[in-house]
Amino acid sequence: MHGGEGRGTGSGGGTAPAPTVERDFDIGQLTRVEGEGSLRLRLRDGKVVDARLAIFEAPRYFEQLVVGRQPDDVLDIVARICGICPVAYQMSAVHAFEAAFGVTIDPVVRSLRRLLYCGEWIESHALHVTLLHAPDFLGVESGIALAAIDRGAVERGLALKKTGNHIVALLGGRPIHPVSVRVGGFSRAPRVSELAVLKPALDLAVEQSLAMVDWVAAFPTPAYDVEPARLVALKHATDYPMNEGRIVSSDGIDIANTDWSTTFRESQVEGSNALQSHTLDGRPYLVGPASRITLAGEQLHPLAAEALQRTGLAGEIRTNPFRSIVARAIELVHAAAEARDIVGDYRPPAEAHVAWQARPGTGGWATEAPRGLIFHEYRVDERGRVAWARIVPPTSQNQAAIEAALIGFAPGVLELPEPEAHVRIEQLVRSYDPCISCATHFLDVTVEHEPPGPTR
Amino acid sequence: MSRPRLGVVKFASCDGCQLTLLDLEDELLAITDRVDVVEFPEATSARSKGPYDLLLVEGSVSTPEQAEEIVELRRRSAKLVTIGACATAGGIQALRNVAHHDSWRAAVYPEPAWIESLSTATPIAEHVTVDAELRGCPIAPGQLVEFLTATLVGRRPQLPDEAVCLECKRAGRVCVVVASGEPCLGPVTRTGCGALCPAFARGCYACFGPRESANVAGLRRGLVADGMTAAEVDERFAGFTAMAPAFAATASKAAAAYREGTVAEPTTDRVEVDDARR
Amino acid sequence: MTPSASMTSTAGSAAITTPSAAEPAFLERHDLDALIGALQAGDRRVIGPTVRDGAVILDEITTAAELPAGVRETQAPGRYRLEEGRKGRTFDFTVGPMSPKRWTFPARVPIGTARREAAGTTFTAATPDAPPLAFLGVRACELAALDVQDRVLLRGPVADQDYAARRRSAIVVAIECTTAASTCFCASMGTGPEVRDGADLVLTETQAGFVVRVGSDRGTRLLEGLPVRPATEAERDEASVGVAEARSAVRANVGVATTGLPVRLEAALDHSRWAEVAERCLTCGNCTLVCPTCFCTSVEQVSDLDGVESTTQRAWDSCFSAGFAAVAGGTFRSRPQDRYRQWLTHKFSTWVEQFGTFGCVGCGRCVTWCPVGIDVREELAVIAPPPRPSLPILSIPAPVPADGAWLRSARILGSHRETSDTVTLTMAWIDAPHPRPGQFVMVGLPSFPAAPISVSRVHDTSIELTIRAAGPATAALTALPTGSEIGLRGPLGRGWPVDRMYGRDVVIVAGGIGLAPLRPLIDTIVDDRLQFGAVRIFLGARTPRDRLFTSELSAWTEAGLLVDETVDRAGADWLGRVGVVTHLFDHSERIPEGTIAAVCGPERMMEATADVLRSRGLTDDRILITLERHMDCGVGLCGHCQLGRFFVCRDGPVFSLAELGDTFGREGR
Amino acid sequence: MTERRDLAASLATTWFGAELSPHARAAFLDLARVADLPPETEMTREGELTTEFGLVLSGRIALRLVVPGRGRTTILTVEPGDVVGWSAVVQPYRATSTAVTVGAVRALLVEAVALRAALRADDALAASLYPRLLETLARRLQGTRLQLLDLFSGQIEGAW
Repeated sequence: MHGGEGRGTGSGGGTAPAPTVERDFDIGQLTRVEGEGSLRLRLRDGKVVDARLAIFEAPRYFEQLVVGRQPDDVLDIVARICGICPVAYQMSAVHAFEAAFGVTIDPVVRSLRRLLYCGEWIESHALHVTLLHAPDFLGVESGIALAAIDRGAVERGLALKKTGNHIVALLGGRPIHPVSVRVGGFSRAPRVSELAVLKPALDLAVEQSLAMVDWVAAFPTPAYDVEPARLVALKHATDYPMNEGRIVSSDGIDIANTDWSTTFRESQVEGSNALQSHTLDGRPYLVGPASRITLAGEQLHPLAAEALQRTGLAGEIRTNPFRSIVARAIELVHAAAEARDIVGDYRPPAEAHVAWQARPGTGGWATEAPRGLIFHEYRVDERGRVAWARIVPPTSQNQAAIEAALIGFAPGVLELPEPEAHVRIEQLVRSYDPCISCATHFLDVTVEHEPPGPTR
Repeated sequence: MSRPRLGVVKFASCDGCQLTLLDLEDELLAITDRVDVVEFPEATSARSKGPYDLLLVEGSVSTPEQAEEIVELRRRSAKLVTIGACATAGGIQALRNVAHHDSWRAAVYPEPAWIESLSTATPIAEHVTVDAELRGCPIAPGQLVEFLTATLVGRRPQLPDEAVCLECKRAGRVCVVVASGEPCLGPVTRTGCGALCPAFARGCYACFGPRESANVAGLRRGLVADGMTAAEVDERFAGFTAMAPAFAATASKAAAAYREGTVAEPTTDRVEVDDARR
Repeated sequence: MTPSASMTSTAGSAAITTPSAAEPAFLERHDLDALIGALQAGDRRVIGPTVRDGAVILDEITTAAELPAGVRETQAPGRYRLEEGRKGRTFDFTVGPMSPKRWTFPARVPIGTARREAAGTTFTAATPDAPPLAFLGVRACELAALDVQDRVLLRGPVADQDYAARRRSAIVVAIECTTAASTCFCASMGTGPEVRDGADLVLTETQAGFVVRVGSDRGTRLLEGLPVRPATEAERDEASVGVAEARSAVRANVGVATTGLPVRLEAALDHSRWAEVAERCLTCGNCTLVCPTCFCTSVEQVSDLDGVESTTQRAWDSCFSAGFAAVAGGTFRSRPQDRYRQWLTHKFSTWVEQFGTFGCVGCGRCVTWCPVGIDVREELAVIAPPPRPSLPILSIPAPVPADGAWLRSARILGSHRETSDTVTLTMAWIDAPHPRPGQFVMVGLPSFPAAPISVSRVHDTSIELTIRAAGPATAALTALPTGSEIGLRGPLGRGWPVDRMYGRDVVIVAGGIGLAPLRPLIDTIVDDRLQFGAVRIFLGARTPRDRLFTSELSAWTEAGLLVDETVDRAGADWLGRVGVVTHLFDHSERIPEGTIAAVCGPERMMEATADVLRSRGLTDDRILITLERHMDCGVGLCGHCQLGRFFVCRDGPVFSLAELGDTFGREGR
Repeated sequence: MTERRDLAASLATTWFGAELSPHARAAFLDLARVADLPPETEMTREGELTTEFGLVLSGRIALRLVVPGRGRTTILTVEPGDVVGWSAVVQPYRATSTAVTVGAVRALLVEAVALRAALRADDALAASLYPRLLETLARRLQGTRLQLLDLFSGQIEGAW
């Protein structure tokens, strides 16, 4: 799938729309998304009748790879599902096991895990805002090209990203696939002096993320008059959702974050081989920054809340996906500010990790990845080893909602010259920050082999 | 001299190794000043079919079309360099090579027939000639910079194949095997990560794969002498470079054990096929 | 003043008065902070023992509270565990994984930087950054180790500037052991547990505090500032009893029979045990890096993206890695058993011949910190059983001292292409000694590792270097235009012993690029023809196109030298000889008694030639070869090029086969 | 007669001839003829029957192989004292290379069939000549092995 012609266009493609003509509008390979996916819109008489976010990542069978392993090994393995958000996988998994075994962790470990998550949010959001999404708003093809016209903005984004990576590396050894998360806590807790070195960087990061909010809030933003998606996120009494909270939705769902399976389900769809998530009634929903800010906004760090206030875009973040870039910038402020608070108050825990005993049973747990809610569920056998696993990443939960949004949004832009239509549609897809590597641990490329034209 | 044309592509992988390039926050812009990034779907919408002066390849080959595509990419690349454990050793997914692939596929998919994937996930070098390898899960930023620097300067990159232990001792770490009885694969694992696991009070789990003359049998005997069971030791090898030749035999023993211990219940037992969309 | 001179005036043994001369004092335990405070005077950092990650390590300490009070350890092959020690004791442990080497000979230090600009290329040697240090709690074996490293790094023909600076500034406060681990064997190496000399102050712990002896003038001055009183008879007795207990504990341990050990090991090079150890040995190198005397290093290049500025740094390396034995001629210790043999024979045999002392002080670190618990004492007992008289230490003619350890910039005056892959560079050569035939220089480019290159001709103000593009660095060198600047260091090494050839017949055998280091010898013979007897030159090349210096052959013939050449293969147009260089002997009349042979080429070619020469009656002391391909950094200290008792770059590259003995052509040496 | 004495003398000067027993030297000379060969004389041709066994007295002979694409490659030159055409006495008596004189060559030549008959009939001759022959082949084998190593080749793994 590498090296398409010019911009990312594939087969089919749009000539002027003729009446009663059925055609496909393909974006061969989506770029500036993590992993490899493509998009096909099926049009009949200029109307979008179907949208397929297809994914041609090769299957990697993670649910099977963890079977038979001991919990701590699983933490190392599931991190490899995604190099951009390994912490999210480790966090959902470690809490799922601790739930299954009834492990209570040290409050300091709890805040260190939030700090770790802050690091990943900063790294992931800074990457997406600066290098992946901003180019769409400013009409360039990449962050590299963006540096040519606004080097300062790119350097600011990279500096933020570096701080996020630095946090993860400090707690876990390296920014990608950190090594210290263990059931019961961490393999080793940092010394006060080790964390203290973060303070200046975090002071700067708060300033930089605030500046970034102003930057992205001013971006020219496409109108979006499609019915807003149903939002789902974690909500916690006191903290902005990361590792804890209940699963709530914009239409009244309110369940424990261990109970995802009671209300949501995954299903496989031919053609677009994505496993998609719906509520049991089959309706799509959306997770991610927009959902978190909308549903748990009151737990935002004061600095972030104030920044959100200043933009006056809280409402648009809920209704216009293109504003998700603002939502990410707001969460950057939150993560930087909270990280600074945690580092400031840090006192090492008595023990880096508490002793625990594996016991047979099932444990599920949802946390908030940068891209949204991520749910893990493990059944552990009497040997203390994984017998069965379910891993539900944000992107597969969002896929149905993304496709619905495309069906609603595409007609408005398909009359534009094709290259521009491409940009707009890709821009919309990117605004959900799809992480196809994540979604893909059980997806395949068969869509690529389908003959063009009607399939049924 | 004209700017080299750089391509970055991926196969079955987590994106972490190509992300490492974007994680070079301090060097990224300096690098892009010196090379033309002509193909890097994760980072740019500009695309090129090549030719590439340097192509960085992430991921392992695990579908039929990937097997064809890598040959084509090799044809278009002056220098093809594999990055990361997936590309150089098959990655964690290569454990399927010793599992019953069909049963796995059946376990994961309600409609296995829709799925096309090879029964093995194999390193790039098993398909085409590779000019250099950057090891690691993920690769080390320092080694990536060193490789790019050496390539731009024209000297031989310094990518040592010695044991993790040397860097561990240079860094003044206390050996976790000797002082805490932690199983550590450092003595048989190639350096590059900066010996970070011992720094976090745990044993090395071989992200960088085997070092030169890795004495796996010797380490195995040693760890068993320290009180681990042979099965526990083998399991240490069933990780991200499990199918690297020096580790494969040992790792396969563990993989086999997992198979036998597996509770026969497919992941998709609660995944219905959605007829609504058919 | 020279570093070694300054050494002897401080930490070196010479200036240190024997403790018994001074009146022992007593320091109360609660006054340890006063001692630490006194050591800290003048922003001096105090390095002492402290507990971290389950072991007693060394690190900077600022108060006595950081010392590992009430802690002791159990040590066994491959095992180290902390446990509770005697109540109230501060130093109730022995040695941990670290030694002062970490500070006197750090794991990584910069050697120099190189910068390429339009104006020219500049090479700047790094100036040692040696913060003043004080070592608190140094054990007898560690003092011995410091002395061993002094011999290697300061008192040898080559002095290490960085080490000199660090050592010079360090205060050493020793503590005598009153306990011993099962892995200790200082007694059998004659290094402890008593502290004899090498320290500024010597403490011996008692229940109440410390008996303090003075070991140097600096120690006396230190003591003046401390709240001490004369030690009582009882306190002195308690102290000596404690040390005596440690001694009997060490004596009870397995030891090493050192008498005649170097010879016994040298005689055991083919012992079957080497292969057997290699089954267990992981070649992880831990033993070498925890060893307080191991000094082997490698150089690393850190260059910017444009290769404009580059820093060269020196890093600890280990003879247990294959890469360590990789020299220009290839890796010569590919088998793990070769690496273990190299390490053990160096420590207990060749080290003695090189530096007049064992490379082992009996601290037992290599035993404890071996992840699979290989015990040198055990291996030595099997490999080198009972004593025989000691081998005389070979006296090596002092090499020309290196002009510092870093490169000087030199301009390329001319570049002449010899063959498709070989170029002769004429380098400006001013204010430096004229290289003798067979000597070499280190040649460096920014961001490339420096390469040893033999001098192929010497002029008054210039030298010629004939370089073959065999790798990236040499390829870059051969591509340089006239006028560019490169880094040179030298002349280095021991050249051809021309004086031994006066009045004798000489046979010169060269293979391929091997003619380059022989040409200065040929030049000397031609210039001074009457001083030599019959001179035959046998030249071998790969193909006719690969022959070197073809334009000069006639001149050599005219000077009365008999020149025969042959190539390995040729097209039909070549009317000369085809066949390997040794065939040339088949057709030459017998080589006269007393002839001296000078040979240079690939190792196997030199071996084949040596065999023919021996068959023609030449004795090994008359067969001279140069191992110029068997070198790395050219500093004489990195250890990469070690062959038995020799560092090739320092003691060679020219050797007689008699000197090399069976290290020449032996696999894995 | 004088010529024969000269021949005996020159034969004795070669390492090959010097080592032969007086009887063998005489027997060999009985069979041999002196040949003065002009440049570019083809003495044997690779793969064809070797008709004569020769001992070089002066000059040089190139042993060549034809390598498709590389043309004729000289792999060895035979010098005074060396044997050419040893395949005359080793089955299947076919030349292993093409021997061509480089410049003028003087050689002692013995007709192959006659030599083989003599070696069968005269044990003393055989006992003295075969060891020389073996030594010749051993030297060539040794040389060939070294050539095989291609010791002077350019690129060395890990070279500077």
